[in-house]
Amino acid sequence: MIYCHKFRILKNEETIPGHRLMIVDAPGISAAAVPGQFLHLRCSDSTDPLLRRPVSIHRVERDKGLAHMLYRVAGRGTALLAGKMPGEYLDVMGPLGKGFTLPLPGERVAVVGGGIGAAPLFFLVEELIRECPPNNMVSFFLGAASASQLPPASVLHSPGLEVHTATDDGSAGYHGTVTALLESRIDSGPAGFDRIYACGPAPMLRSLVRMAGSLGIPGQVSLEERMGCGVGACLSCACKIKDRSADGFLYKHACTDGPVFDMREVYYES
Amino acid sequence: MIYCHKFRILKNEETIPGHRLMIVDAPGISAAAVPGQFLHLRCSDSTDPLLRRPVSIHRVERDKGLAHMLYRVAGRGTALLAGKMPGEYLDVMGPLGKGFTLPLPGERVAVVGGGIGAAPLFFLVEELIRECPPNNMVSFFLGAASASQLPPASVLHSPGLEVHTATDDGSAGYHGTVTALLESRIDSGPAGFDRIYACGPAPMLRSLVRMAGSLGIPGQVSLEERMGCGVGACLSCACKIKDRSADGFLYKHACTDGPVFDMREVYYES
Amino acid sequence: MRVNLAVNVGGIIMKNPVTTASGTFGYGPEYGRIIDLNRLGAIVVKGTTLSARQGNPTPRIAETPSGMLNAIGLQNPGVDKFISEALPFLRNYQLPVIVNISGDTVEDYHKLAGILDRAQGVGGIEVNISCPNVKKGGLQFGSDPDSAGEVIRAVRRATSLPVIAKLSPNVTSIAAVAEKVAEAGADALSMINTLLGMAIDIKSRRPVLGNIMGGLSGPAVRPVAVRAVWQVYRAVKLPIIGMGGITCAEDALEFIMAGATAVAVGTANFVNPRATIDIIDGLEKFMLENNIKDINEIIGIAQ
Amino acid sequence: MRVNLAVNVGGIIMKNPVTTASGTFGYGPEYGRIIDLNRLGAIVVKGTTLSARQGNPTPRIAETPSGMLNAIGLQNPGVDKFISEALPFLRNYQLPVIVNISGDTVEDYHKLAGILDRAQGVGGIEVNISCPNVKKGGLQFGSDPDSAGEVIRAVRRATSLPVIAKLSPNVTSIAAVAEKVAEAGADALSMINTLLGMAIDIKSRRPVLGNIMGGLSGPAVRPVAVRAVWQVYRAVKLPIIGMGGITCAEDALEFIMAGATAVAVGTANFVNPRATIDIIDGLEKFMLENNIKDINEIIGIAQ
Ligand SMILES: Cc1cc2nc3c(=O)[nH]c(=O)nc-3n(C[C@H](O)[C@H](O)[C@H](O)COP(=O)(O)OP(=O)(O)OC[C@H]3O[C@@H](n4cnc5c(N)ncnc54)[C@H](O)[C@@H]3O)c2cc1C
Ligand SMILES: Cc1cc2nc3c(=O)[nH]c(=O)nc-3n(C[C@H](O)[C@H](O)[C@H](O)COP(=O)(O)OP(=O)(O)OC[C@H]3O[C@@H](n4cnc5c(N)ncnc54)[C@H](O)[C@@H]3O)c2cc1C
Ligand SMILES: Cc1cc2nc3c(=O)[nH]c(=O)nc-3n(C[C@H](O)[C@H](O)[C@H](O)COP(=O)(O)O)c2cc1C
Ligand SMILES: Cc1cc2nc3c(=O)[nH]c(=O)nc-3n(C[C@H](O)[C@H](O)[C@H](O)COP(=O)(O)O)c2cc1C
Ligand code: FES
Ligand code: FES
Repeated sequence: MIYCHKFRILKNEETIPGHRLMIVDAPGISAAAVPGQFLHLRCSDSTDPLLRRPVSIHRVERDKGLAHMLYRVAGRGTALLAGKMPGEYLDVMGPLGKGFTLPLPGERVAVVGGGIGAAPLFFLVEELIRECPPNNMVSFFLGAASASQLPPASVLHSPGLEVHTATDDGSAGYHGTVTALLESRIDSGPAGFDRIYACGPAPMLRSLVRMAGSLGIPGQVSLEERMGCGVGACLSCACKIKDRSADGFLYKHACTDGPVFDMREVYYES
Repeated sequence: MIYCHKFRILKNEETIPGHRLMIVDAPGISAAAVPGQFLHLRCSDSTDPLLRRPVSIHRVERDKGLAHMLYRVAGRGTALLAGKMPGEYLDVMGPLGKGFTLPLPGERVAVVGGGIGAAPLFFLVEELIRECPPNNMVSFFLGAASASQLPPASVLHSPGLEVHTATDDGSAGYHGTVTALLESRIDSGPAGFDRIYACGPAPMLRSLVRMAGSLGIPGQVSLEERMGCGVGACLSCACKIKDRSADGFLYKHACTDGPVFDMREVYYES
Repeated sequence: MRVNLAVNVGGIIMKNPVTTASGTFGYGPEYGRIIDLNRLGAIVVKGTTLSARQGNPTPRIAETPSGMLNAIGLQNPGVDKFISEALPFLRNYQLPVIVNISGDTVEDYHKLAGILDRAQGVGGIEVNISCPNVKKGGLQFGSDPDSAGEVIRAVRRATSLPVIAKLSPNVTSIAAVAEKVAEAGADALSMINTLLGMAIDIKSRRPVLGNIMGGLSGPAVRPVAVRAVWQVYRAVKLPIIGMGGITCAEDALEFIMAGATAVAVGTANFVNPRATIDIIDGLEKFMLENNIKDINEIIGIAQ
Repeated sequence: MRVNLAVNVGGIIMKNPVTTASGTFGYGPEYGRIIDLNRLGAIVVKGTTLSARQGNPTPRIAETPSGMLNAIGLQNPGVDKFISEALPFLRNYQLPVIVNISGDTVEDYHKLAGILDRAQGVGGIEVNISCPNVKKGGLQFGSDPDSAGEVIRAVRRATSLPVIAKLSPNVTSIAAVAEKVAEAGADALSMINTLLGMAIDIKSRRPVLGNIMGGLSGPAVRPVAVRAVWQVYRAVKLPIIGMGGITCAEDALEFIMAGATAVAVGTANFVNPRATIDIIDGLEKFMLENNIKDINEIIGIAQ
């Protein structure tokens, strides 16, 4: 079931500078959604800007029928979103796409988010905590440019969860990229990870996929591409997926085949 | 001086059904404006709808530096205007166009407004009351479809002023058009009029111009045309004005040559 | 009052004049999860070629004022896979399936038409001689009236299915192309394909699209599309499927009054996945309100 | 840092690359009450013909998504009155005045150029072979490369002033037209004129514009215009004045990076009368922020 109509906005507030948390009253969506799926939002009734904007489901509160989105004000569309008031209605389409597949029982899991890429991982971590304890250890690695840009992970506190942070400027947690932080943890600790989930900027994902590949750790990444339809009809959100064809890849579509893909499938030019 | 920037909205309220009164804090405009001039409003920051919308200056409160507009919610642009809240800023350009020329001392004046065409005439009537008493008698004829659509003229009360109303359905005042009402007054009373000012739908103005012509009463009408620039640069707001050329008319421009034209100048196809 | 919305587009009987624009509606299942496909007058599927195509590098789309650029590059699994994998799903529905075809050579078009002629469940062939996003063929055929005629003649020879020629607005005279394809045996025309356009990212100082240029669609192009329908309606007697920026019933009526027998909804599907249904409902409402018994009464009425 | 914004458009020296699009800025005084005309790189005035023209019946404009249609029909007082009544005002300003001319025949263009050549205070002639809103001439010349060349040759013979050929996007190959007018002796090119379009009023069931068809301008057409500049920059070596939907410095930069030496602001003046000035300021700011010393460095940089 794909919902597509106007949902009431309950909250739309700045959380960390330049980022906002929006909560919509959408029982159907919150009941159906799985972590990694996204919503396709119409930011304006006008034809300019014309297209919808994809935003991940950040969290759900199933008991209250709420869906949360955490978004960065990046351009015109998200600026229009930022201007919406609680009580107004937002045209939401979703849930869309394929989400993350949960780990096997007992697997030690690393969840790695860079920048706003952390948004969908909160939902994943909550689901991991709910579905998998007490067998799975979950480590949530969060990276950002600086301390002020780190989304507060305190909402997630749970016995089975460890949260580690990294900042580019060293203003909080590890001084460096979140990938380097993960690597250092793997190197130093006796406990490696059996599975990695990640979302973040393309270069981060690329180095993470390489690292996981060389360590032989399986996992999934959520990719971003420009989207038109959000349902597989326009073929705009093409992602290169490994293939035995002459090209070495074929195009799959972030909106329906993804946005979550197996790390081993993602094709990167060398 | 043509102002063109964002002015603060102080009020934007429905007055009669489907019509709103907007007041902006615009001291420069209210000081400079003359009756019959208009403002050119940008209804949205988006490029859709793209063009400005011309709206007459309904009244000014010079002492408080305020400009009033009375507008009918006609389509997309005016609907967007209707959605603006007090405290928001509106991009206003003006005052634009040529206004009405005041009567000679002692002239008996008829001011005739049909529908939303009455909007600019309130400013005119107030100016007539202020500038011309006690020598000029002013009769304000207001026509509308029905009683609920008549803009309240009570704001104008003044010893030298008579207000007459007409409605198409007879729900208030004279049962018939405002032109027929004026005609009946001229026929019945001993006191004719020395000058007529009018604004309203094209067919009303046309019959009024014909009537005034046959009675030999001079006057002015305010015409409406689609506008691009509002300053005479695009030549879109062309109005046919009598001329000795072969065509019998030439095009003048509502935004700069008008919107107020001498009744005797307006060219109508026969 | 009961109103008739059914139209006949060159032998394709549509229960209402609303179909989908090729490449904006996939193969049916994509939007079939949101709307009831059976309500559509017809469905036009994504452009199909003889063999599979990967399509262009990303970014494949860019947003522009009231429009979008696309350079998908005809990604598709090839006609055989289309027939074996996509067509069976569509056979479950009671509506004409129109297959949009593209080729590098006249021979390709001929072959494609022959293959589709033999496939079960194809209601018509839309011949794309106007795609701006592929290196060979495509727009090249559509920009020259004679080559356009040649392609349509080749298709005509290969099939008895209704043949719709899809015209490009990127020409000096769309009416001249329409005349040639009419002579060549087209049963209907569809227009417009996208306008050739591009956008530049001033930060990277590079074109936004992976393919550099792309096709402009959406409300921005509507005035150009309405004009094309108006001009072609006067030039040839064939039924026209009008498209280009249609978002609502009012837009669809502009095309119909300009001379279109049917309309296709493209980019608007991305914005409002229920656009086609809203338009069908809106057309019916307009007819009831304006006492129009048969939609055919108002085709070309503005002429 | 001081940055250089000056450009040379076929012999016209502009202190910055921003001018006005013909027909959207009158003759100067209209916007001169709102902005300081001396800040402009140049001014291009309303289209001028040999004798006075009344122009088309109203409505002359219609709003469309992110754009507008116009069918003004070249209303103007004729070249003699232009010289005696409009030009003196412009002589007070320190900026090149470019006169946009239109004719019914090649001879008309020749005569107009000769008259303007002798007038004092004309900095260049922009030859409009692309107006969609007049019955004769206009677009007819612009749609055929050879006729376009013929018009430019006639103008070239009549004047030593810089000659700018204004090209239409309503052609199959704008580069082919550009090549011919370059051969014919044009010093520069300007593009694009409006796209041929129309709108229908579904209530009256009639075309909205008095003239039926009109020219589409505004942000909606920008992708088409950027593409035209990009293509022509590759085809000929002449400087280009780019226009079509420019509203802000970012838009202007798209054109410059695509290959335009200068840009003209049209429809945007109606929305923001200070658009030209905002763009000039914005270009300077961009250059300072990006350490670009000379605007000429980034002309065509996206190619
Ligand atoms: C599956 C998916 C999930 C996402 N989840 C989130 C999220 O949870 N929080 C969040 O802040 N952002 C998320 N994004 C990115 C978000 O979609 C963009 O930031 C947003 O579209 C920018 O729109 P704009 O109008 O503000 O920016 P503009 O730059 O003005 O947008 C111009 C065009 O580019 C597209 N675009 C721009 N940036 C991106 C991008 N990074 N990815 C895809 N399209 C883009 C826009 O959709 C629009 O069509 C997600 C993207 C995808 C594909
Ligand atoms: C000099 C002048 C003064 C005016 N004063 C007033 C006033 O005081 N109060 C008031 O309610 N209305 C006034 N109008 C009419 C007002 O401009 C239109 O109602 C308004 O532009 C409609 O815009 P829209 O987007 O709501 O309607 P739409 O129909 O969506 O507009 C579409 C386009 O048509 C134009 N248009 C539509 N109707 C008119 C019209 N009647 N005149 C000119 N252009 C039109 C719009 O500007 C726009 O470009 C005046 C018009 C003029 C020319
Ligand atoms: C993403 C996308 C893909 C398209 N693919 C095709 C195609 O494969 N074949 C074709 O003939 N037209 C294709 N088109 C053009 C549309 O069918 C249609 O002609 C055009 O988009 C104008 O209509 P619109 O403005 O309603 O979108 C495509 C358009 C878009 C936006
Ligand atoms: C109202 C109007 C009048 C125009 N008149 C002329 C003209 O007289 N001569 C000409 O060459 N172009 C004319 N044009 C075209 C513009 O100069 C310009 O090429 C076109 O509008 C695209 O630019 P824009 O999108 O910035 O408006 C006119 C455009 C408009 C909107
Ligand atoms: S967004 Fe249309 S296919 Fe993915
Ligand atoms: S609105 Fe442009 S000339 Fe009057």
